[in-house]
Amino acid sequence: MEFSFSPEEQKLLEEVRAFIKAETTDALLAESEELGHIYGGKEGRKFIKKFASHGWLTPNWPAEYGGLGTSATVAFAIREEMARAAVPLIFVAAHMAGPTIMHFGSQEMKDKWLLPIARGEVEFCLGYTEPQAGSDLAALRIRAVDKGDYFLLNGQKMFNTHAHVADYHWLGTITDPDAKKYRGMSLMIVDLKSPGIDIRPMVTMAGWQTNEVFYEDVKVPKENLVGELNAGFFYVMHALDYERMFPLAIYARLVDEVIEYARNTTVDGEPLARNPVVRQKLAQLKIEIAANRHLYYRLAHMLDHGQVPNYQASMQKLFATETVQHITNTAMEVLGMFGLLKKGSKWAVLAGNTERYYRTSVVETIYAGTSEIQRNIIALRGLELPRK
Amino acid sequence: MEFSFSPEEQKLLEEVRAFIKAETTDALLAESEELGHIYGGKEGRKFIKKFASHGWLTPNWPAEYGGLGTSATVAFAIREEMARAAVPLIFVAAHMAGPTIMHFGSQEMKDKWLLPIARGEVEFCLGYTEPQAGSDLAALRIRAVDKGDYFLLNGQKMFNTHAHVADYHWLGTITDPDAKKYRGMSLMIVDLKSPGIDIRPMVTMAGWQTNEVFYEDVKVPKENLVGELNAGFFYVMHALDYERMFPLAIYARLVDEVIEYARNTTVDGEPLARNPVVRQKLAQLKIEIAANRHLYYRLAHMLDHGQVPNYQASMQKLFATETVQHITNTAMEVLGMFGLLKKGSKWAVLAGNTERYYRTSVVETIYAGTSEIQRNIIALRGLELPRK
Amino acid sequence: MNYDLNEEQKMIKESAHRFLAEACSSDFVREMIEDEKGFTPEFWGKMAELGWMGLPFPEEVGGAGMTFLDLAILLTEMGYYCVPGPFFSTVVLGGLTVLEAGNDEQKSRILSEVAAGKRILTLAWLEEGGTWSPEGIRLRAESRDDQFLLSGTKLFVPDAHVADTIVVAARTGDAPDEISLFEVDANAPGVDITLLDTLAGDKLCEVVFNNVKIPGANLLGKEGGAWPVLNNTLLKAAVGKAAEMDGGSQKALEFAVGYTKERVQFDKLIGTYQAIQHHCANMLMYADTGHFLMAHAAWKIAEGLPFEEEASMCKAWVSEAHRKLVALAHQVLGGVGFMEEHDLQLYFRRAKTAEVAFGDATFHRERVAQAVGL
Amino acid sequence: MNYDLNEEQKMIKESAHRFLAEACSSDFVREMIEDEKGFTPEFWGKMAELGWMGLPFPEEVGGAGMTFLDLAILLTEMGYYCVPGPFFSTVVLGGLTVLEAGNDEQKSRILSEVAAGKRILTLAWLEEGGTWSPEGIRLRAESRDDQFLLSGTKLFVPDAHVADTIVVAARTGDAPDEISLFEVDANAPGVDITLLDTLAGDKLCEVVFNNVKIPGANLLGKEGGAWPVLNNTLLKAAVGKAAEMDGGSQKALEFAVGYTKERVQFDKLIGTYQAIQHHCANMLMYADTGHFLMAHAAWKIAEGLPFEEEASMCKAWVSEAHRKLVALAHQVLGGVGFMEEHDLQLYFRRAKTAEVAFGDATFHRERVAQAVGL
Repeated sequence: MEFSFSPEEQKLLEEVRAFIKAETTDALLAESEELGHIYGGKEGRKFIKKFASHGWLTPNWPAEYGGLGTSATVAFAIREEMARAAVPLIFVAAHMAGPTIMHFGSQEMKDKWLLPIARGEVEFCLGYTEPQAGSDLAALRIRAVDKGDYFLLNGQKMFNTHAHVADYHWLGTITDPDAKKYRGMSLMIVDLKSPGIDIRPMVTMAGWQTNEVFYEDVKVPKENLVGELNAGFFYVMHALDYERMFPLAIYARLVDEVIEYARNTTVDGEPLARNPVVRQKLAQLKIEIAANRHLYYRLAHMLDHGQVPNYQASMQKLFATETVQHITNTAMEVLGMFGLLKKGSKWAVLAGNTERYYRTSVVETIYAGTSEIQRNIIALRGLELPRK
Repeated sequence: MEFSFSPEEQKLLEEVRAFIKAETTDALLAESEELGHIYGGKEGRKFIKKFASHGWLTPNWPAEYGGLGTSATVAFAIREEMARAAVPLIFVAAHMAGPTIMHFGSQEMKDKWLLPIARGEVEFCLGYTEPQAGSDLAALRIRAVDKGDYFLLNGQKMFNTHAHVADYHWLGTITDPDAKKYRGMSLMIVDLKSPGIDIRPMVTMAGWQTNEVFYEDVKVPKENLVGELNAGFFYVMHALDYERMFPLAIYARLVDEVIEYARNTTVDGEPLARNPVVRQKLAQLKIEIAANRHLYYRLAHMLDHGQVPNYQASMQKLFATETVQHITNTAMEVLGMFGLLKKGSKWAVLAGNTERYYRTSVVETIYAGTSEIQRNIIALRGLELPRK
Repeated sequence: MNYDLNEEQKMIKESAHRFLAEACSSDFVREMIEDEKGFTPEFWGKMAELGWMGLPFPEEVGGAGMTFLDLAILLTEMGYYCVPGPFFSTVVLGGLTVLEAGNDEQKSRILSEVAAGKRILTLAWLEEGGTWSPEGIRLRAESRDDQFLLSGTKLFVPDAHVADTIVVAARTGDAPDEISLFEVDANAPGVDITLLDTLAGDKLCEVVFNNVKIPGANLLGKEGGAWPVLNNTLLKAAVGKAAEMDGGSQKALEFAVGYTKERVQFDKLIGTYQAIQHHCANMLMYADTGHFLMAHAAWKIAEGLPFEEEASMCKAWVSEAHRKLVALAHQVLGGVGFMEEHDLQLYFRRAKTAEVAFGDATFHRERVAQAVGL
Repeated sequence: MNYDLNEEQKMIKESAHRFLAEACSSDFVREMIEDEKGFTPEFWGKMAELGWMGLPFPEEVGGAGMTFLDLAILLTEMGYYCVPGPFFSTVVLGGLTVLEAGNDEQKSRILSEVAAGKRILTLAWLEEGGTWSPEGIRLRAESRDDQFLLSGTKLFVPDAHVADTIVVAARTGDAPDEISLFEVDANAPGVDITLLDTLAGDKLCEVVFNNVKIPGANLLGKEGGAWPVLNNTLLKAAVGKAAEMDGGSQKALEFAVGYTKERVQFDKLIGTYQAIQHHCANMLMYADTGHFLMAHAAWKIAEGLPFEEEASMCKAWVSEAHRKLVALAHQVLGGVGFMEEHDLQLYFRRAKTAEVAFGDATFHRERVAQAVGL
């Protein structure tokens, strides 16, 4: 066992940290906050291209596809650093679509997409969820009909976050409606500027936008099919084991800010930080953050040792997101009435972030597999409890 | 709404309290502790007969059957008092079998059993659970075969607490093995001294005894069948709504004792009672006890208003037993190392009760319907969530 | 023991339910969150017509002479519908304080106008460095001739920006609890009110007093003796807030339970999944326990019995139970409930606001500890 | 970053697993709970033969020169099998203290005998009114000529009744942390040992010292300077206890998961019920997080890095997580698990004992608070 980074890893991470510190401008942060994520706006795209030029967007990819050939651990650590700097985007292109293309895509597809992805030039958005298909991905209805040189798509997606700023849709679509569940779905890459696509905003209670995406007679070139026809469900499931990684750091930083606040704030004549109940609560959060960090780096360890994370990925997602809600709620408790004040309000503390994070955190235990689904996976896959 | 007892109710309760105070001798308490419950031993039987002679064992029964015709509220309040006095037995005869006989028994059965029950002269024990039938009562296997003038019983019961000290078994048995589930079970009263009954102790981790009961060619007179043949499951379910009532008071008293302990104990130079974290924990227990008391008296209220408790009984059982475990665990936390000491050990505090209650409390969320079953009932019956 | 509402309470509940279903739609609630004032004169007038403004005040001053428990029933319905506007500030915070602290002239003058819907009140007690303790009140009222001079800043004063009268808790001596209450004209020179921007879009204000002159006659109650009154009001307000949460719990429960009966995943209604069933069971348990603890405290207040312990038990429990209940509703509703468009978010915002208001769970557990002899 | 055991650790784990499966049956464990001594010389001798007694001590004194992490791996297996006897007292409490505080002569003399299985140690630090703070140590060691005179009562001293040597923390001055450590012969005149009766049937003792004479040479370390050493030992012991709980968690998880695959209710294996699945998922989450926090703290100790924060994080988390895990196992096993006959109760008893030992969750969270700058 070994709980520290190697000297080379540390050196690389220091460079990343220095870069982030220098390049995370107020303009970038403001834009990211407005959009809800770093990618999409002018500042974000600029930042990411520069960042990616060091190979840091896809550090564990082979050099031929724009990576540095590092360990997965480094990739995880870089993402932790980004999150801590409040630019915590999970890049659909670099971190979800890219690895699937690398595993299952044709050589043509790899050649066409991987370098631009690694360079941060293109960004995808996930196109899985539909109104009737949330946790249950097998309930997809959107149809892609084979028209010879192209697929013709009709249907609707929902909760497709990022669609209004991304370039391509990483789309799950039914290609064989007569097949048994899970056997008639394919993955394809769709240019979001294609005629027939209508993206409509859905506003979340956190303030940021997700989207409904309507497809009406949208043509998708055959070459944009990922891997085999009707194998999409398998690819998605496979990818999930790689995708679920929640570095938590922006929320971890909130805890540090609240600790600092507690040290500097006197309530009823006593510094908050001397209040034993407050101390217990904040210490507990630090412990949960430490526990999550282990669940997180275990995933990297597994990848670096040729193992495929399985229930371990579900556990990390579950634990991280429940920790997130514990963090935001505790922060609100410590701040008391001041926690209720929004960014920009007179008397707001900690830049009003707590209130905003508190609202955002509601979705954490819901998106990308609810806590209930994750617990099912842990029991069934991790402990092999009986299905029937 | 009204959250106090009427003057007449208060008067009666004061008499009960005075009686309990006078009659709860050390000998009785020692015997009860040894047996795990008040009934069965010499002291217990003596106490109960005297207690019952006032009508207090079955206060809400009509006078003709040995009751006082009081409200259910009074019956609940008396049981709360008994529990607080550390003689917290739920009498199977008076509180489970009796009401069912009153509702569904023949006139002959009522005449034969109700008065002796009300007088505390006979005690039953529950005979539901079998090795394969715990939560799932429909899985009973014990068979009663109709032999003309009697039933012939063969089979095995398990976890039948009280069987070694009670007089009669309140037995659920299969009378029609070909019937659909729930339709072939009957209830009967079986003399535990009948030839062919073998009672074997099962020792619990709390130290007290429950039992396996083996039936081999046991003859049960036909007149001991309760109500209709094959209607047993219905009676049991019906009775459950009346039976689930958990006054909590012996554990509630433990909280008061721990509060007293905290006031009188200095740790690291500070009285425990001044420790803000301890204060939070103990206050929380008092709140949960108050909440449980409402769930408890709501059941009495419903009975007194001609309603049948339904999910409300499940909720009270669930909440009470989770509170119990919260109480015993918190008490252990407050006592620290001293909580580990058993009754009789040098340096034991609070008579070593905490350690014992902590072990006993494990079964609370399991027996008489697990917490999982109670939550199912609340959802399905209380909120009418879909079954299919 | 009786857990049923009486006939009068049932009437209050049903008529409020009917009226608010009509008058207080989700659209209206959302509009009022955006609206700077946070209510409309029409809506206010209709509530006054129904007699709500005077409900807990004696008939002599134009009130309905009903009890705090009756008021709590009404607040429950208001919570169910997320009623906007300064009702709570006026009737609970300002009104009950005046009723307890004021002399006959003050009560008659102020409360009759309140009951008629013609005067909006609020109460200013919190300041920067304090929660709910007499020590936290530092704003000074200096006695000068026949007047008092107020200087200082109050925070989180609900609805001050639309209030006619602000009841202000101010320090009139150096002993920890030398606190006095004053009737202050919200439009008096030197009173400067700034609306704060909050999670729930409720209208909390900063109120700055710059040498505001208060006539001596505006002292409410005995000089330096206001802490017990203020403490009582805030405890009652805590119970009143728990009543609102009780209503909110009912609504959130309805959202969740309704959804379990229509949403299908993996070919089954989600209500058939045990995890969802248990979430809903826990919600109902939170709702029922919260309801009873609230009703018990409100009943004690109504009966004129000591209510400190029950009030703090109620607020400690409901603060957390209600938040957890709403969180479970979110978990059941999934992505749909996270959308701005769904009303559940309104309840989420109010749940946290109500949790903090008048002392959170930790605060009230400490009070319970005191009450049970710790 | 590496979450795998190294080859040596895997060997320790596997050989311990094999040996204990044979030598430490449930019957043996139950017998030792009833047994007054709590272990047998045969069992002790076999463990010594395997080199366990000297595992963390340097080779110069007959030890194996392995790390604290290696020791933690062994303790995990011991926890899995509920190993009885004074191993923890001897090697962790007594041994590591002597290793850190003792001079060369003391280390060589005491630890070589420990490594050979010929000397049993324990550590006496708790007293009636204290937990784990220097102020809690009131037992006095008076310097008299070339001796020290010990008077006072130590409580909850594990295995003192079978120990050869008791390492005693005593007060040698009035400043709060003027604490010294002494090597005390357990059979010395004036040492009076009474076995206490405990939840887990582990052997905790009262040890009364009546003017016990200690040669000056038996001072371990600097007079008055023992607190940092003692504090370190107790933190290491906390991590070691968490390692035992780690093993206990594995066992309880196996009990529960095994039962879900055989027990049928309502015509289905109970493992198919979502409520049971989620209980088991939570158990695994507690087990994995506990394991990592324990391993991290043990690794820090092994590497000679500062470990206060990680050790307290570990003990705070595992104390509660392990108890909750065992409670979930009980819930899954139902009535069967409540029977004395089922081994789960052994783990239940040990879980609570381990939770309290060397500081419970509240205690260690407070330490974490200090470590993170609160």
